[in-house]
Amino acid sequence: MLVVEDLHAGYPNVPVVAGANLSVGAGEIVALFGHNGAGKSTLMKGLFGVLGRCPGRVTFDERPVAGFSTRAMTRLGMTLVPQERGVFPSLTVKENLQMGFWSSGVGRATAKAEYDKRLARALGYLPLLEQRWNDKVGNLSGGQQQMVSIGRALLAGPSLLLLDEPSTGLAPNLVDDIMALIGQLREEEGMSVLLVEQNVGQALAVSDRVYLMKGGQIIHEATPAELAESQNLWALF
Amino acid sequence: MSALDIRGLRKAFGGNVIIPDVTLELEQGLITSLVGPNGAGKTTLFNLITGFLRPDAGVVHYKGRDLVGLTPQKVTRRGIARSFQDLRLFNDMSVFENVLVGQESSLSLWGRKQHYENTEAVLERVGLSAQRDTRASELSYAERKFLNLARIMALDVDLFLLDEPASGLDGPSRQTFHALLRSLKAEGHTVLLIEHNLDIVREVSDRIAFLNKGEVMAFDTPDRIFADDTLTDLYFGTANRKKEASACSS
Amino acid sequence: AGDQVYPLGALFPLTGPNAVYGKLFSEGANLAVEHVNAGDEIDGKLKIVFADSQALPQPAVVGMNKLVNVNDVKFVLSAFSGVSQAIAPIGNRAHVLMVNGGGVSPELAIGDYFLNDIPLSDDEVNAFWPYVVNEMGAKKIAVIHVNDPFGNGVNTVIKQRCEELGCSVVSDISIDPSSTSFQSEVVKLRVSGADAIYIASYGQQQNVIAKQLRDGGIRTPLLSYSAFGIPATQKLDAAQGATYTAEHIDYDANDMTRQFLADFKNKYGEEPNYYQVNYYNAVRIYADLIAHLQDKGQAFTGENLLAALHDIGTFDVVGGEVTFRDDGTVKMPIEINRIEGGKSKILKTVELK
Amino acid sequence: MIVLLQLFIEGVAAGSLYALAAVGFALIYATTRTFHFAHGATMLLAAYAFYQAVSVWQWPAALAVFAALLVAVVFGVGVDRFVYQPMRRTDASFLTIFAASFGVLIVATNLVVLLFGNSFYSVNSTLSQGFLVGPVFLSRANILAFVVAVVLIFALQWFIHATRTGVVLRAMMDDPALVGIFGLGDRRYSTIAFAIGSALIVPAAILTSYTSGLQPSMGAVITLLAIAGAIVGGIGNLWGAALGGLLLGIAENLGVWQLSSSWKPAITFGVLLLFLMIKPDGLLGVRTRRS
Amino acid sequence: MSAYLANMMVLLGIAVILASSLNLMVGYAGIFSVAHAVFYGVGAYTAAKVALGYTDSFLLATAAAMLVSGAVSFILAVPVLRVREEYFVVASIGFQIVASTVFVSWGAVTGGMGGLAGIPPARLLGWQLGSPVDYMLLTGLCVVAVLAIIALLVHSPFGRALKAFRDDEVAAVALGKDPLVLRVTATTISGALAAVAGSLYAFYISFVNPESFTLDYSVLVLAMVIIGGAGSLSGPIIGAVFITVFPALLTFLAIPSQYIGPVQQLIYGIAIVLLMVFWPSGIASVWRLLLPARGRASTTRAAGPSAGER
Ligand SMILES: Nc1ncnc2c1ncn2[C@@H]1O[C@H](COP(=O)(O)OP(=O)(O)OP(=O)(O)O)[C@@H](O)[C@H]1O
Ligand SMILES: Nc1ncnc2c1ncn2[C@@H]1O[C@H](COP(=O)(O)OP(=O)(O)OP(=O)(O)O)[C@@H](O)[C@H]1O
Ligand SMILES: [Mg+2]
Ligand SMILES: [Mg+2]
Repeated sequence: MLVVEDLHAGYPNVPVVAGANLSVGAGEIVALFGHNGAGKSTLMKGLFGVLGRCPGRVTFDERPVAGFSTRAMTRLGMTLVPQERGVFPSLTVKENLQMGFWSSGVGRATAKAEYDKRLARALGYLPLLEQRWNDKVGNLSGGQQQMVSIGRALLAGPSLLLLDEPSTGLAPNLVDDIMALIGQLREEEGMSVLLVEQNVGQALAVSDRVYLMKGGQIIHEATPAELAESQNLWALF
Repeated sequence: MSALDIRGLRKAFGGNVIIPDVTLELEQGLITSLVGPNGAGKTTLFNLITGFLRPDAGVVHYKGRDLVGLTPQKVTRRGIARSFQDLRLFNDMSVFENVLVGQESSLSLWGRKQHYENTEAVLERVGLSAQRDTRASELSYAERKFLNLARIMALDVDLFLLDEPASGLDGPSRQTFHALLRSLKAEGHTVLLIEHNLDIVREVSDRIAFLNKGEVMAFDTPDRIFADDTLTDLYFGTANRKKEASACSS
Repeated sequence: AGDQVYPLGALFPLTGPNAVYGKLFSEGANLAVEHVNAGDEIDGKLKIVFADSQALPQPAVVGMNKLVNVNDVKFVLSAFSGVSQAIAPIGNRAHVLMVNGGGVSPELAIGDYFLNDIPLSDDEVNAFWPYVVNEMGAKKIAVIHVNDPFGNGVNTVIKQRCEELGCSVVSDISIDPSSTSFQSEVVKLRVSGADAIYIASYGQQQNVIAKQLRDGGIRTPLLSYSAFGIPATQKLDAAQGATYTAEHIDYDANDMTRQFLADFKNKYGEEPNYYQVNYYNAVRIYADLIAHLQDKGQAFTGENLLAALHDIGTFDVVGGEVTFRDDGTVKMPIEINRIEGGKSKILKTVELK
Repeated sequence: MIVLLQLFIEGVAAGSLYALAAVGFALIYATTRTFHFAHGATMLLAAYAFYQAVSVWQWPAALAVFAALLVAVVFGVGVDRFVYQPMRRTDASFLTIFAASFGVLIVATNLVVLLFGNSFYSVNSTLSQGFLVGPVFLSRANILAFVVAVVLIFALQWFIHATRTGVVLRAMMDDPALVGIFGLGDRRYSTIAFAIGSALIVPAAILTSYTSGLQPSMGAVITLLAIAGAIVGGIGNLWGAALGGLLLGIAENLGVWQLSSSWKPAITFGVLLLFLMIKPDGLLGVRTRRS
Repeated sequence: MSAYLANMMVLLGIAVILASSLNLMVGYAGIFSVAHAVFYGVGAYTAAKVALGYTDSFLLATAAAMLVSGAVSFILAVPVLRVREEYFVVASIGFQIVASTVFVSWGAVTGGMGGLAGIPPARLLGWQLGSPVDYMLLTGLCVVAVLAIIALLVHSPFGRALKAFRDDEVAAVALGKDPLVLRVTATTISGALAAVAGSLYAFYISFVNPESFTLDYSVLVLAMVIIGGAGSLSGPIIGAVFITVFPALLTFLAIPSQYIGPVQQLIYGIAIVLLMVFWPSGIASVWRLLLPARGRASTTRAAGPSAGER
């Protein structure tokens, strides 16, 4: 589904990711672990086109997409939940979610039905959003805003979801819910997920494969089971 | 002896009562964790204590004086320092300056040696000595979080209010963080900590205040709080009840 | 003629909204330099050093300092009241002769090294007012004037004159020299009930005022002074029928005048107006002063130029003879004009006592 | 009393045009964080284009209006594309963009001076004239200004709340970079914001060429009024900007009732200053920042 | 020619003082003021009044100018306390326009548009100034003094506190800093220093009127700070040189006289735009561009918040 080869990404004057390789198969949940500053967020942003044209190859559904804009990426079915600032504070909850739906470029004909379907599912997991439907997101608490950010991504109806530390600021029970949601989306929709988490335990429980990242490079690939056993790897990490 | 005594604090936003009535007494020299669901009013409570918001009713007693109505800068000068959920560093200043600036008197023309030395010491403690001349905006996320701590640790205060200081930190960084908290406690400081990560809460806190819908539902030692089924249902989630999450995260 | 060069400074608005005037002034001065350099009145050549005043005092002072300190001129052509008032102390201190042929504020009667070869507006108003009150029958006057030395000066003179002649100033509106929108002023003028409106502005602004007055439904006769004599105003629809004063020039006064008229038309393809005449004359006076110094074998200094001015007394110039009064002003006949069909028509010429 | 009423009417007319300018500026500023100091240059160029088309080339008025609109939109969008967008990509600060914008205003103003000279132009038409209704004098241009402003401002409000593009534009007001991350393409919307904002100043350009007439310095004047209106209204609030512009127009005209006209600018901006002291976040502005 | 150069240098020195003192507000305190010409003007008028009415002593006149101008900037500081950033830009524009009108309309004191003319040449501790070269030396002394004061300030705890406020006001407050005291002090000092330039100007040109102290000039001084690079000591100096010298250089272009003005301005405008697009952190940062790493300014946040990633 997603194949990233030799990707270099960074900021003006600050190279961060130096030649990363990874892949996410269809219907697969892949976790990306690493220390703070390892370059996980940068890698996500780089492959998604947020940082402009990055050197390297990115293929999505067998199509080379390196250098595509985020707009093109989103239309192809990828979406990102960024680590910080994922919402528009002066828009209402409703409008924030709508933005997600619009970005996917669903044709007018099926729009209404599709919207209702995605909305129902998102609200099913994040019932708070319905209670605060017409409130300005800026008046929500930190964790509530994070829910809006995730809800918005669900409305984009992606086939590949990039989640950058979705549990930040969320109460533990909600983190559980989010992890369960990820699993269910894969089951029902065949959605693929690339997940960055510091809550290693909970992330491991849902993921099929794991990459470890350090100093801007992917240093290891493993299954959750291998990882749980190998003390060496933990030490290294 | 109580370090901070909050009585009958109340706050509403446009008719929406967010905090109906909070009464809480912090014990001197202990680390108290403030936990609760998202939107429970934790950050709002911090804002009320530190003068960023004005309560509709209630008193905040600190060292025998009521803090209500004081400006934030006055609250800090009385000896309460806080950090923010969204960091708020001085991005165009160096790490050293970030820490130094809070200690100095703003109207003086010459820096004091004692402040410089203290700054060096604090940077050493949080492990940022090597980055002392880096601009704050160029730090990595974890470094930024530690700088955020360093900035208020350098102040001459007794009570620290920390809003999710460890969120997003990786395993080793959390260990550093724990150590820092313990050393603060060892020096006799009082800490009120907002935190969602249960491992951290369990490991560092002497007391836990459980806040829900703007009310303190429970205030007790960690053991007893974690044993309470109603609270766990409300907040901790099923996964945590079944297994020990801490096994994997370090 | 020898190759000694006698510089003279010209502090004109070369850029900005009043550059129109700068162009007029330069035409007169340039022609005079040509005539002097072609003739043998003086031993040597004249050369103009231009400096851009933008018609504003501040750039003018900078320009004046440069002319005096850097170009070392002893004679400067000035224009505009604010400019003239600002540079006069510098010229007086540095002993540099200054001649103004454009500004008409009554406060320009400064004297010493500062001369005007244009009648000041108190002369214009004095000559105009009997006509306004008696022949036009305007008893209630409204004045709209710029808030600068010229505008405030004219306003004061009008008030005095009105008192003497039994008319009253019913509305007196001062405006910012840079403003261009006069809707609220028009409202005030409309309700003032004036029989005539005197516009004391210059350049584009006077055109804007005239247009907005007419657009605002005000049909009251417009009055003004010599600034109205520029082509842009004469061609303006809203200015048709306006009455204004200016110095009167007898274009058949002497040989120099006839020669000037012919060469001017030849060179610029237009009839000259009094601004061009004034600056032509100023340069001719400069040449006369230099010739006088050369005759007497005196050094070329500002003091000697001023002494020569007093020695000579009366100068033969375009339009006849001029003599400067002690306060540096001149006496000239004033004409009253009306703009009709895009041209000015002389209604009357007034000789002042 | 009639003077006051008359002055009020003039104030409303002037204020209507300021309101349009202010709303345009506010839209651009809020969505793209561009302190578009050259907003007045758009009006300047549109006005001279209109004059050239209608008076020199003698085009029919409708065509000339279209020409003015085209010039305004092309200029606004062009400046965004070639000056502001490259700057925003490098994270330029408020001040840097301000300086660049100031440069653009200088360029546009002097271009006009080179092409048209410093002279005063105005378009002749009965539009600038008026008639008496009882004791009150009404000018056609004033009525038109008011009607056009009301229609356009309401249309914009509808657009921004009821359409998809509108919601995204409001999202831009919060965080343009995030709109990009969401996959909606922030550049497209910045172009749309500049196009709408620039088009909104065209009525002011056209009506001014009938009434006050044209001169090169008017760009700077309208920029100041637009900015002042937008800020008085409260950043990010388009209703506020409209109200702010209107208030400035009224204050400016009523202010000279008793005071000398040379105090006019001082009155306008003095009111503004007082206002900011009483309501530091603007008329309808709210602080959404949380601490 | 030397008189011409001296003339240039005096005007340049005045611009340097203005830009550097404004930088204290814009670059360090994050207060975007477009009213600096007011303080310059108040300084110039005060010095002129003192010189015309009491004494030609430069020191006394300048001291008076700084005192009065400091007091006036204290008045501006009242809105400073309440509004920030964009709002302050507009508040300061308002202040500038009101002040300009007062300069024009308070004829009894300022002489209105006619201004105050005939200011006597300055005297400094028995040294009677006369030629442009004398004034150049005096200006040089003043520039050195003002820059020394500013350098001392920005490296002091006071300067650090200002920068903290510029970067994040809420956090600075949480560290116990008082915005009121800091902002008022910065604004007052900045205004008082601008008055030094005003006093120099009044004595040198020997004439003051409202035209020198307009909004246009305030914008120009702000442009000097930004173009040079806000928040550094060298930035405003370089900006002042650029804005003062560049137009003078353009006069050497062979352009038909009626086009000189607009063409100069046009080139000047284009230069500003290009500079800002390609060197957004100001000319002062050009050295950094010459260093090995090809750097397209990521470190351009001279002051105020930026739009991109944080
Ligand atoms: N906007 C930026 N400009 C310059 N450098 C940056 C920027 N953002 C991040 N960096 C640097 O890039 C490096 C990698 O950052 P990144 O955010 O990708 O790490 P991460 O693995 O996501 O860490 P975390 O777990 O803390 O989110 C860090 O050293 C950081 O300092
Ligand atoms: N300025 C405001 N206006 C309206 N409602 C507000 C405002 N600030 C906070 N609230 C509401 O108050 C409630 C408590 O918010 P607060 O930020 O204190 O929560 P919190 O406990 O810190 O949650 P989290 O763990 O998610 O950060 C939320 O429901 C929020 O929507
Ligand atoms: Mg990250
Ligand atoms: Mg919170």
